[in-house]
Amino acid sequence: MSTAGLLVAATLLLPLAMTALCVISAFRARALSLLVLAPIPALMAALWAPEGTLVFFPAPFRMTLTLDRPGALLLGGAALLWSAAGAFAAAYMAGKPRTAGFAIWWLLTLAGSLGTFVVADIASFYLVYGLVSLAAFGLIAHEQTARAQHAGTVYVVLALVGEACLLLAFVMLAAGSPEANPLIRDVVAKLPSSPMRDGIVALLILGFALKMGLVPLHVWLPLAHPAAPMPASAVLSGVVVKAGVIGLIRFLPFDSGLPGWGAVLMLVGIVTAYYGVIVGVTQLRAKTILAYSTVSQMGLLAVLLGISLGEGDPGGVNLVAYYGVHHTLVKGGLFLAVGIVAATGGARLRPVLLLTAILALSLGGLPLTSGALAKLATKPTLGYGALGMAMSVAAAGSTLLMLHFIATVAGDARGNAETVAPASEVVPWLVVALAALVVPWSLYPAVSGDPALSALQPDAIWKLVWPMALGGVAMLLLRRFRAVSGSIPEGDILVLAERCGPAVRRLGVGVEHLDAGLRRWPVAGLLLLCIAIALAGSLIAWR
Amino acid sequence: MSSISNPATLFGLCGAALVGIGLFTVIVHPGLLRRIVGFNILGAGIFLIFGAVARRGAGAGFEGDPVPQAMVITGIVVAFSATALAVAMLQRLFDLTGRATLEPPAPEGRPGSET
Amino acid sequence: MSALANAPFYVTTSGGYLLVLAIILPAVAVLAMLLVPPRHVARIAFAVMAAGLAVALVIVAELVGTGMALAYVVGGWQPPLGLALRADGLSAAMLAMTAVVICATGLFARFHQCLEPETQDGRAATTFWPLLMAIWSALNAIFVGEDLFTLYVALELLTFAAVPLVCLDGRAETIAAALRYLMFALLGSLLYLLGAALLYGVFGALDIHSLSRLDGGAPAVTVALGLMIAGLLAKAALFPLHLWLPPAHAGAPAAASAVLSALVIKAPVFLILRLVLDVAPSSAGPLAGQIFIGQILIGQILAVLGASSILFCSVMAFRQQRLKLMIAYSTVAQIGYLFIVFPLAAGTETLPAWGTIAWTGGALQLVSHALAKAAMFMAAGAVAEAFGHDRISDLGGFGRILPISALAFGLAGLSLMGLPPSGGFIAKCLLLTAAVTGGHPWLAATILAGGLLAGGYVFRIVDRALATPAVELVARRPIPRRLEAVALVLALAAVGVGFVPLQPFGFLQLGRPAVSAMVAP
Amino acid sequence: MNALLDVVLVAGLLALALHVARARDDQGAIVGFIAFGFLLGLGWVRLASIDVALTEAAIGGGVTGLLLLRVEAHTRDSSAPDRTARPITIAAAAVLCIAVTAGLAFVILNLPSPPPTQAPAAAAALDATGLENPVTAVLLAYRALDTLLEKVVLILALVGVWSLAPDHLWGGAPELRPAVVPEPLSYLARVLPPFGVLIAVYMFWVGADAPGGTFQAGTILAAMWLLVMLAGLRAAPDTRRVTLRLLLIVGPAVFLAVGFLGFAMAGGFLAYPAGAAKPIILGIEAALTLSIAVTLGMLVSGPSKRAPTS
Repeated sequence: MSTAGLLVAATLLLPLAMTALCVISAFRARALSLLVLAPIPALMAALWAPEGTLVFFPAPFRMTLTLDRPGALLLGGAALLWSAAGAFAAAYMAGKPRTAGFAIWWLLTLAGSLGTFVVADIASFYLVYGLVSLAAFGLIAHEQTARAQHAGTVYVVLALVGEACLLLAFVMLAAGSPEANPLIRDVVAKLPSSPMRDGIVALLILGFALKMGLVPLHVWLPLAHPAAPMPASAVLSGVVVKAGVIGLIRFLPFDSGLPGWGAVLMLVGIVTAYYGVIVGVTQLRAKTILAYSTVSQMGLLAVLLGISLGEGDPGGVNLVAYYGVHHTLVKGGLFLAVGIVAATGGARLRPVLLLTAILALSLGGLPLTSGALAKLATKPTLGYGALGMAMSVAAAGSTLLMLHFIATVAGDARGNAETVAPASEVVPWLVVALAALVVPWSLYPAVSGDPALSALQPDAIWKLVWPMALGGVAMLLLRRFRAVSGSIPEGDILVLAERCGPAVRRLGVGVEHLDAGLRRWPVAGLLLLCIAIALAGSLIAWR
Repeated sequence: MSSISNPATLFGLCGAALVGIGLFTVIVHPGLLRRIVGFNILGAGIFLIFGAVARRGAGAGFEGDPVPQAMVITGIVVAFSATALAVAMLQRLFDLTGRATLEPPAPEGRPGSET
Repeated sequence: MSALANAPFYVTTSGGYLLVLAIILPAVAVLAMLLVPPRHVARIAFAVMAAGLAVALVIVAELVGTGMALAYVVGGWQPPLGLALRADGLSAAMLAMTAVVICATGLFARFHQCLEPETQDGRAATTFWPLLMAIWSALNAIFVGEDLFTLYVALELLTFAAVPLVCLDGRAETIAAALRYLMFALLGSLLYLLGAALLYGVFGALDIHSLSRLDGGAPAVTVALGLMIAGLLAKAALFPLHLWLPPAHAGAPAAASAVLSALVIKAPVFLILRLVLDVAPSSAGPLAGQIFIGQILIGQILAVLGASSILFCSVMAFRQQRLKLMIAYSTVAQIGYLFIVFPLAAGTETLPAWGTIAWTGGALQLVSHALAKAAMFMAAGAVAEAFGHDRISDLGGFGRILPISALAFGLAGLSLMGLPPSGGFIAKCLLLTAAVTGGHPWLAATILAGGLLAGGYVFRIVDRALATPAVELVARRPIPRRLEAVALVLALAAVGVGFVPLQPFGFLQLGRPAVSAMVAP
Repeated sequence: MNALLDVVLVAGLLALALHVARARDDQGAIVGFIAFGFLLGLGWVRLASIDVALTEAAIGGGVTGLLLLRVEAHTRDSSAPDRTARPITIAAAAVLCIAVTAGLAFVILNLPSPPPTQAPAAAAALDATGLENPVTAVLLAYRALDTLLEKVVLILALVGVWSLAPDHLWGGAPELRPAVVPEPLSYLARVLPPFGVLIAVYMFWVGADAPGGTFQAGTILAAMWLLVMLAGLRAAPDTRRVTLRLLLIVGPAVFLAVGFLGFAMAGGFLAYPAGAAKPIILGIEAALTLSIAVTLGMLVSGPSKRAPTS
């Protein structure tokens, strides 16, 4: 195995090995401080492993890893955030109870999350996807408050539903393949000609949209992301949702294209992009606002994916990955910022808030930031017609939402005591923030095909500024309507779904009654005779 | 179609009827002791069917096929073991609860109740 | 009869005597245990467990080595007059699984008994061992027996060993549960015996090989099979015949529950499999190119029952307030998967049932459920022992006091939910693939819904394990690590089964006719 | 004439079975069942199965009846209301049971002709065993494994019954003697046993060649022992007594030992060396008879009622 191969393999193996080492109590006690190291091989692999590296694990592990362009992009961004958030967690969680358990769930989620970017075969994808989905429960429910419990429950239910959809889709995909565990790209190549194509694609979109948080499957996200401890929120909202993105990138047939399904994805994406903003501005808690912002941003990614799928443009996924990296770093940085701001007061507050604001507005496309680059890079794809306009307005919405976020954070920090956040928290945050601002510049030429300086042209800047101005105006208007704030509960339509609770409970009670009836001796005896007669009778009838 | 006057067929049919009566007793009767007796009637019916089969298989100088006859003997022993075990459990249950039924005294149909 | 039919089918093979040992060794232990003083009983058990495990492993090795089924003609009397024993791939897998679970249970029971030295030589502790050995003997006899009447005696042996285990603690509720179990099982075995009587009346033979070759044209065969399968269903506690299982399995001591849920109910399922595949009227058989309609009809009825079992009892498991009752209902639900195999594994002209992926999936489900369920009951036993109760709502935070048990429960739950990497995942994946490719959308939906519901009830417990209760949970007594470790080892084994290849598994086809051409490499 | 007898027998059996199903009190039902057992014995004579007839009369009517009567007397003052099933249940059960009976009758009337049988094969193999009674040959030679397992079943049932004793009485003796021993019982218990033992030995001895055999003999011995214990002439032994345990397992143990010796001497498990089959089988039967007698006696006696001595 080459060095590159080893690096790719270590991406998955190091966090798993660290989890296993937690059996030793001495290691367990220090696990928290070592979290920062776990994603290092992934980072190195993303930086140095050549594209197309393939790694085969020996039997009986039936696992194949690969590194392609979008995978490497997302892997790099994710690894960076995981590492920085790990360092942040070491400081943030220190002294709190149950850190060992937190570290174990963290490592498992990390392994699964990074794994989704590199595995190449179907069974392993399901494995790592299941790992990231279920281990995240441990992070969400970690604080054990009533909110966290509720969020965890909702999350698990939906995650399991998503898993079931994907399992069925994967089985249908693999059913036509001679191999029991084929490579993803092989089965996806045959997908357009599969007789079960539409069913498979529908299930895939359903399963992955659940993870991304596309409307109306987003309900868990505004509950779950804020419920976790600060660093965990950062990775959940920054990285874990990308498991859905990489899933769609890997499993949809971008080479041949599916116009109908592309349109569906695009439509869902537009609705999600606006929906996230509209509900987000009514929210009162900073972390919840960020979560709704994630919903909105994932809608944007879905639009990009939909266009690529509709046009059969495999290059489009690189753009998606690029936008994903930008969102990973910025959103991670913002969640950490909430933690930093909460721990900062007095004179230090101002620079902290300034950096937070820059990061936040980056999501709206603030010139010179990664958001600007991401928006510019996607402009040609979105076009300049109605769709492009719609997305520009969505960017205005993002600006509005982020202004709302800044206002909320600043308001929360007003009463802070004169304190300084510890350096061990500030440094990781600065690293993420810096990376969020710098890394996209280095990737821009490769992804967009334009030199980086083209982003500084006046017309490019104008394309970015007018939506932001629009967002600013909207913010002013919003301030007038105070009734709006807090009018929609977290998880919005989930509240409607939970109205069905009593009905479900009644069904459960009904099942219990039926069970009690069936388990009475004479009833069971009669049923036994019925079954015997039915078995004998069915055969006689056939004769 | 065998003649009914043939003892094998006649006792076979008797066995069939005994199976029905035994099943009825076992299923319908709430008293555990009566159910145990019902099991024995059911078993007797089954053994009679074995006996009818054995009688039909007479040949080679034997008045019946010895294999099913031996099976009946084994079966009777097993059935007796079952009866003995059930009776002992019934007695213990009675000693502990004063009941000789599995149904609780409360009205039936309560969820979670051991009916 | 043709010349071929006159050549004996059963020929004692070189390793055939191992089959006799597998049945007889535990029976010898039962007799020896009656004679020795109580304090030596467990020693005999451990000696026999070591020997029995070795025998099971040697049988598997022999089968793999020769690639042929093991057979033994007892006393040299050829069937149908005499009796034969035979182990093909599936039987050998069952033997090995049984040996592993029995040995683990033995260790668990011993560690558990050591917790209370004053009752170690008492009634319950001493009686446990002969019952365990008798269960082992009966299971082995069922897995290798070839004569339907021998199988009847073995089934009864199994019942008479299992029933006293249920009420070993001597409480009134468990005696009531055991009595209900005994009576329903008796009803089942009498129906089975009735069917056997009719089959003998038609064929004059009861060995499976003779029956499989004879023309199943007579209506008597269908009536007989209906009675036998229904009787076995009662013993397997498939919905809606599960009245006895939840109280019996939940009331038994932990070690006993593990054996009952993991192994005892698998025996009737195994026999149904043999009846449907080997005895059910295949009239002209595969050679004439006919699909076995009789099997298909039986298969569909069984699948409907299995699917209802999965859905209904999963919901019931979710609704339970007691941990052990929840696990017991989960057993009924998981048994359902073994019955939806029948339509999925329907063979065709070129591919016999045992060459299908559904067959492999069913066998894997059987094995992985046995391991996972035993682990779960043991973990629940450790929990009940530590806190003195198993009310789920009052177990908040038990994971911090019993981390190994919680881990074992979680890993075993992984297998029940069908999540990777675990045996349950491979099994359900294969079954799902078979359902999708075979055009059974409802069964596919059932498998998925069953997985979801299992996820629900497993997560309910995992959530409790991780919870921080308002009142700190306090263990009544410390639980030794080794007790919990047994559960963990079984749970890890259930996960380890997940590493078998994702394809029809050649070993399970050994000793089945017409497989030489289609054994997957 | 014989046909008429058969019809009367069958009618009697069905009437008694219906009586058992419908009787108001358990005692009446059990008395009916005992009568049923003896009638059934006659039925087996008419089916030319004297071996089974003897077993049925001894077990079905005799020992089972005793067992049931004892438990009925014990649980008679059961205060639980005797709830009867709902009419709908009764109707459904009646319909289904009639359907099962009809199905069985259909099958029985349509059994193949000529009937398949193992009689010729059993007869042909009889010489190798040296026995005359083919049923004994089936039980102890052709299908010896079934019989062996059945003995384990019997012992296991006893283990199960014993396990029902309360913890502090475990290992003690069961109690059969009623509070007041009726004089006739006491008298019978003094007079009958010698004859019983004689009959048992005879039955065991002829079993190899004529109807009768180990199980029938064992049952009669058990009945005599029970009679003695019921009359209070001898107390039941402690269940943990080593002599008792030895007697319990000697039969199956000898059976197993012969089975294993078969590996060495006759080329297989449970195979008998040519020529020596009959004496070996007789030896097994002797040991089994003892064990069966003790097992049956203890099964009827039930779990311990007294604390173990010493």
